[in-house]
Amino acid sequence: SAYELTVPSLVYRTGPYAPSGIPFANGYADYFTLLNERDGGINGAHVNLIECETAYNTQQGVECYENTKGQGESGALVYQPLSTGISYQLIPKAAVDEIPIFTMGYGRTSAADGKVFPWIFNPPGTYWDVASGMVNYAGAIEGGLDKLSGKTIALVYHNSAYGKEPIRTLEELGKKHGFKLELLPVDHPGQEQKATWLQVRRLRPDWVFMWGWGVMNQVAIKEAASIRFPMDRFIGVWWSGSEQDVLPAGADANGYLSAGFHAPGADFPLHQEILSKVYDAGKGAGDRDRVGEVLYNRGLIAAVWTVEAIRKAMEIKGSNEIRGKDVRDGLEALDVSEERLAELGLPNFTYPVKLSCATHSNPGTSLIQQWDAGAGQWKVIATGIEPDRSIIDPLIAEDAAAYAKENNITPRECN
Amino acid sequence: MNAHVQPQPVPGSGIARGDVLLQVDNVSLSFGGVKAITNISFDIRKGEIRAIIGPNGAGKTSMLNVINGFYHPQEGTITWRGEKRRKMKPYEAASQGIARTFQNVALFRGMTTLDNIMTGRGLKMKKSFFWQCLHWGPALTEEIEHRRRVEEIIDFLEIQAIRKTPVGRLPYGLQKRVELARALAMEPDLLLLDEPMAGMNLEEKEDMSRFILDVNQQFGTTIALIEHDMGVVMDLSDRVVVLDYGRKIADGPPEEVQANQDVIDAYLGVPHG
Amino acid sequence: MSETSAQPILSVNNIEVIYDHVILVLKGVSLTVPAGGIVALLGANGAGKTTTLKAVSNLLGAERGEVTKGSIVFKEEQVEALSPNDLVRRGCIQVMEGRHCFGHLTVEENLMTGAYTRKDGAGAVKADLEMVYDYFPRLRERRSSLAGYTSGGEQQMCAIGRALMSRPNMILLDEPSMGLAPQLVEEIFEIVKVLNEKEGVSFLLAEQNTNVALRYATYGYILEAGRIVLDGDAKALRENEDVKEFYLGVGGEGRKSFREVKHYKRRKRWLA
Amino acid sequence: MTFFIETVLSGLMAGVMYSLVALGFVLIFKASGIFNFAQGVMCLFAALTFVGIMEKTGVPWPVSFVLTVGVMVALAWVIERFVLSHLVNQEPIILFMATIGLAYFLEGFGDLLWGSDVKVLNIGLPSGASDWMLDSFDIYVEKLEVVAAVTAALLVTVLAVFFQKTRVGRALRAVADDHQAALSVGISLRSIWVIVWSVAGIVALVAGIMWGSKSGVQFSLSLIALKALPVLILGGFTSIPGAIVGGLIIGVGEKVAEIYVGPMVGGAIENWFAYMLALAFLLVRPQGLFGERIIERV
Amino acid sequence: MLYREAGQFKTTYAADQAIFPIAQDKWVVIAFAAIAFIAVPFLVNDYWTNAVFLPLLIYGLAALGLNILVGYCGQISLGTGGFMAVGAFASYKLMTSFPELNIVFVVLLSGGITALVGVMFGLPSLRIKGFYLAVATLAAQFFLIWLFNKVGWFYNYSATGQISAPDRAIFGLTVTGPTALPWVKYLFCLGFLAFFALVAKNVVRGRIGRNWMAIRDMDIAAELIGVRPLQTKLSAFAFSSFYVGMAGSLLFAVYLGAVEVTEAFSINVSFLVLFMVIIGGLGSILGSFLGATFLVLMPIMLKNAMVDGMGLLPVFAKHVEIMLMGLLIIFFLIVEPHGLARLWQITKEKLRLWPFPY
Ligand SMILES: Nc1ncnc2c1ncn2[C@@H]1O[C@H](COP(=O)(O)OP(=O)(O)OP(=O)(O)O)[C@@H](O)[C@H]1O
Ligand SMILES: Nc1ncnc2c1ncn2[C@@H]1O[C@H](COP(=O)(O)OP(=O)(O)OP(=O)(O)O)[C@@H](O)[C@H]1O
Ligand SMILES: [Mg+2]
Ligand SMILES: [Mg+2]
Repeated sequence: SAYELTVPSLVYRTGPYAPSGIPFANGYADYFTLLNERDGGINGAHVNLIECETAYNTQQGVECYENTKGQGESGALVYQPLSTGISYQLIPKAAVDEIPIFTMGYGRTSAADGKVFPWIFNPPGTYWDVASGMVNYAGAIEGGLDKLSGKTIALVYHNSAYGKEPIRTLEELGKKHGFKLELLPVDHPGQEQKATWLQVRRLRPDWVFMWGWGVMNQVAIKEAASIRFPMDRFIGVWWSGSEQDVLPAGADANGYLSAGFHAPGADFPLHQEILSKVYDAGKGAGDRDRVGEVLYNRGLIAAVWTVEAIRKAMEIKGSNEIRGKDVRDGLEALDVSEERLAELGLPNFTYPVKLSCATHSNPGTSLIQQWDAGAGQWKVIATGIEPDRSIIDPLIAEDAAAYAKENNITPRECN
Repeated sequence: MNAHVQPQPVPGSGIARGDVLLQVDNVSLSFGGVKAITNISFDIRKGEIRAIIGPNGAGKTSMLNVINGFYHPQEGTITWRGEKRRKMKPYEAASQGIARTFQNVALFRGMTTLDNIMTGRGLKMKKSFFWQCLHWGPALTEEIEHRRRVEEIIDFLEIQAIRKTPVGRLPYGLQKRVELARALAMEPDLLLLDEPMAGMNLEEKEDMSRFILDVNQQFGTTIALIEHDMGVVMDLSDRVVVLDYGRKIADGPPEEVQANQDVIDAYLGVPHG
Repeated sequence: MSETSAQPILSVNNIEVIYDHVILVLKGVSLTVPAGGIVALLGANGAGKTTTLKAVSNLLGAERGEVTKGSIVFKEEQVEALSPNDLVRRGCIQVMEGRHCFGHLTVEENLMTGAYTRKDGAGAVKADLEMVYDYFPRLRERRSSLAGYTSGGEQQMCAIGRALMSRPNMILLDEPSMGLAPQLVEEIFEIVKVLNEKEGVSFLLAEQNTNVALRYATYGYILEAGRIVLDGDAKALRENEDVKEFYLGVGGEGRKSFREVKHYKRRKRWLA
Repeated sequence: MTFFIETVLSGLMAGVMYSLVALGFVLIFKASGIFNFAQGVMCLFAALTFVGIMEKTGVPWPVSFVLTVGVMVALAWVIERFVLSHLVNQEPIILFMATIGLAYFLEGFGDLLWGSDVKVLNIGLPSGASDWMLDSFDIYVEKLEVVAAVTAALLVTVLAVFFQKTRVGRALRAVADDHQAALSVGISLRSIWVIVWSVAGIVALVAGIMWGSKSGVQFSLSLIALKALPVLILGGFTSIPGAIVGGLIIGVGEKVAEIYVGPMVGGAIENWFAYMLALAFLLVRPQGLFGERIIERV
Repeated sequence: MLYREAGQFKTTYAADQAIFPIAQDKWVVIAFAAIAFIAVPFLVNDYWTNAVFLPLLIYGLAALGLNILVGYCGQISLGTGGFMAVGAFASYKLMTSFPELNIVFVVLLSGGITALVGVMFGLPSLRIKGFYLAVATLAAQFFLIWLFNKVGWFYNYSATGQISAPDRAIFGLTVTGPTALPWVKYLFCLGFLAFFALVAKNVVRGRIGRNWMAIRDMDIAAELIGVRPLQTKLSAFAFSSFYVGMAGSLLFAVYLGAVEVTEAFSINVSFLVLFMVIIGGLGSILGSFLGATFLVLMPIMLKNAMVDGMGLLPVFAKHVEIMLMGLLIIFFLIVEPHGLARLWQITKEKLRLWPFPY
């Protein structure tokens, strides 16, 4: 029998964050189902996707990791931990077990430095990229970054590692562009944000950025509406911009902005194929009508990039018999151009990604989407927003260096 | 027997048999509206058995609570071993040699008889936390030393059989006995007994009386006794103080008190024999 | 067994009680209470009196104890299966050993809970409340203070009064005299007598004060280590030499002083 | 100044929302001495059922409300039958543990039944700022919370009267004091408990609806319990008015702290501040503001 | 008649004071320990260590500590998560500030520091009792977590406040960090647990232990016979926190290797450990372990049984698992409210009487 590829999928379909976890998991699963159904896997090697429920809890994540990492002939090829907590867990382990960790748009930002974090990959962008991207968008709307000086940006963030990620970048950018940064942490779970939004009312910021998660998003959007904060000055990071986040607020949420790195919606060839080949065959992971939701698409693109990396790995190794470390090479050689995306049925879906030994995150370009409550869907209103490398790269280098020092890692050479 | 269970000399001791051990002067105690005790004075002499009797709600238990520092009287003073006593915490009273049993049994329900009695020795055990952790060397020898004394009390009260039983399961009467044992383990100078024989049948009262007398005679322990069984009171006590509605209505030797008309009206009802 | 003429209101047939699935406490106890009778249950500590009463009133469950053998019949009805409140509704109530007042309720509220099962209107309840206050004037004085703060005896009165409030026709009294002043003990038993004669209430009382108990009871059982070892008319028991010596304390030559009691005194047990 | 008033006002409002949850705890504790850990999950479960029924059957919300009440009563019955009745006369902490088992079960059961997605709850309760207040005084008051306040006020008056004055109310307090004694005077623990847990279930439903229409119905709803706990101890486990007053104090306290002290120390202090505040009160009154005195007597 | 103490007469009180007065018990325990120390290390792999044994041992230690406080001294605490966090961050600071400090001392010191913090938060217990205290201790939980999340000094000002444990070795064997071998980690934790279980056992059967229990069962009476409430309660808080602190330190350094405070030491941890104590048996050393075993193993077993065994969907299995956990908790409480340890004891009593019914 052909070589079987083991791809674990750590999901959280239960617990406080399940609403965001479910669509992602479905997108991720459906793509592999499609491959197995349509072309019998990757290059003919059947993919065994092992879902493991973490409930977004670190210890259950560890259990899942240990449980799945050795399974199948190939062993686990790559992990998508789907939680900052679990990612930080696995970062040290990955090097030892030689399994790459693909933290797509989350996890530890400085992992973008492939010299210090050989096993961690976080394309297509980091929190610092998108933070900078949001600032640039704000600048554009204000009519030029220089116009930001004297302005106030409030950051409403989930009071945890994840939420704190952008602070440093925003502070730096604040210094550079002369805007004032107000920090408004919200404790988990965040059902009660009166104080936060009263402060917003008092500070009267020109912009509100949000690093929210779970119920915090819904409440924040509702509160913002209640105090009549202009929705088109309120930008959430890409984990605060799904249908689930805006629906409870109903019409109030109209005009709310959020960042992203891929298009919403189901009108792409790939989606149609999934609907016809997977859902019509009754093999779909979720509800048919939720295919194309923002987080579904995110799961989907995660799967696509993963698979491309696996293909690369096979190509490099010259055989299907790959293991985790080969996939790592695959990831470092990952190059998904717009043409390739088109071939895959995702034209103009996301930005081209090209990784290397040194850069484990690229391109860092983001887009801004806006919620149209009437139509009940997200609309992309700005694309190709580039981060401010001059600020971010030094920060990454610094943080990576600190980590290397603390865990006495000697950064490897990349030629 | 048990000669070594003699109360150890405490600062300010050296009081001979017959001298005043504890003096209560014009003590008054009230709770909000309720006047539990009004202006009561009496004394307890070393080595005697002093009975406190009176109708229900007269203030007997409250009196004991005042004596061992659980209640703090609004007025009046208490003189212990000739020293006027400041407002003190109950555990201080205990460390000064006042032990006590309770009307509604107050044993440590979760612990075995043995452990309950051992707690009574707590004040006498000094070994440091460190040794306790090892439960070895000094700590162990100390533990065993005290265990021996406790065992003597256990034999003395004839409760060997229930040594290891959780007290919660014991029938009422035995619980009272264990409580007495716990109090004895403290080797007190003054032993306060609050209705030690309530809920006992004659046979058991006889035994209990025996124990109380032995304690009093052999260890020279002074005893203040609350009891509703006049037979017991008359036979055991040297002097009796009678309370009614928080007031003292009589004080003196049993026969005298028993004959006192006020006492008969307030308390005894029919003359008792 | 009892050869009283009146047909029994309560009969306990050879019951066995086990606590915690392991501790066997009653080893086949049988007794009957004739309608309108006062039956005394005597015995040393730990004999099983309380357990017997709780078995009847079905309060054992709350102590993880259970009746494993035998049957209990109250008013021609098997009652082991009933819940305690069913029994109260049927007119059988227990006064528990050791007071068990509701500490956070006032004395009066405590008494009122006694009337919980009654349906005969506020007026009647009010009247009975007054009756109880007449029995125990002390309670009237303390009516509005939290039961938890009242004295031992006051609580005892409260517990008994509470039971009276339910207008029962059978009362299980567990050590009513405990902690009560002498004249009050007499009073309590007088009350028992009155209720028994006027209202025809039947009583099963576990009592340590054998003296009084046998004076008021019509019939008595003596319990030792979970077995009935002796029973008979109160008069007969009062005459019984063993009972005299070990329960009434009136040996040959009148009451002997507690001081005379010898330490090595031989214990009498009816069965080894 | 207006801003301070605004702060206090929304503190009061938030407080009322907490009280709604705390109320459920108080009911059960007062009536059986059980610290019901499952209260939060009950809110979630009730709200889930409520929306679930509407979504599945499309009935108008009043119908769904009635049905849900039915479900909660049934639940109360089941709980009594299969859990509490076996644990009569156990120490409070054991019963507490049992309610934890309950919480687990309900959590799993609710998810299984209704799924873990966010459910939009909209029964036409007013939401958003009260325009009148905002325009005329520039003070921001959430309409929804005004509704909540009124509801809470009603609930509290009714329940308080029920407990203090009625015969059943007295029985409930008796049970809380001493299960066995309560049994002995013929109080039926069974019916008492079913009543109380039903009422608590209904209160949970109300609370669930209020919170649910803010954030949508989802798992996190069960976590509002944590917001209710400081309210609970501050007001006193056994006092229904305490639940309200406690809520108000906590609400105002934490908001003022968060807004005026928070920024100096980095924010997000309201959670622990609420508890610290309660703690401070307890040091003065160990039984909470209105709780029953802890009887210490030998 | 497998289980008889008949014929085992104690000639000295010393013998009677022994940990296991009954020989069978002693042998069972010794055998058990032998297996745990000698056999298991050869069998464990990454999965067993990281997913099963480490959490088991570490939570066992925490439960033990909490049991001292709740089970023996009767002071319910929900601050466990916070105190574990203290342990964790203490060891992080120690490890990073004194790289040459031996890991064993790191753990012990962390425990000590936690003990101090524990005493501080124990002070209110003098006035506040029961569930009031329980809820009040949540103040500790929330405050500590907030502190470690906010004050950069604790996490050396790293970008996100995550802390990760550098490698440390003992006898040349790495104990912490990713390269540590499973059996080393396992033995390291087991060692701590075994030793301190013994210590705990000793303390609770001595004077201090009795005073704790006295306070628990009836604080007023205890005070009236000379037990000093403040001293006693605080000593319990200190002792318990010491254990909890060590558990936190091990959890961070040996088990997880990297933690985010808001997540790894959240209030759920506080509850979890309390559940272990109650389910296992209040006031029982053995109970602490049984409780930990139950709450750590049961979910994993259920999961594996349902997902790998019956091939159910993970998510469905998860829901069922949660429900079953709830039902099991209730079931055990009904069978024996005083916890698994008591259940075991009763079984023994039955065995003792076997084959006679009573
Ligand atoms: N802590 C308290 N708060 C309020 N009232 C109290 C308190 N302690 C005692 N009392 C009241 O003081 C009076 C005397 O109580 P005490 O317990 O001393 O009576 P007693 O003489 O022991 O009666 P008994 O023989 O029934 O035990 C009683 O009326 C009681 O209600
Ligand atoms: N809850 C319980 N669990 C285990 N054993 C118990 C329990 N309650 C009572 N017992 C045992 O049952 C036996 C009888 O107890 P019971 O209380 O019925 O005796 P009693 O005759 O009422 O004694 P007393 O006159 O002291 O009240 C005692 O040996 C006691 O140890
Ligand atoms: Mg008294
Ligand atoms: Mg009895």
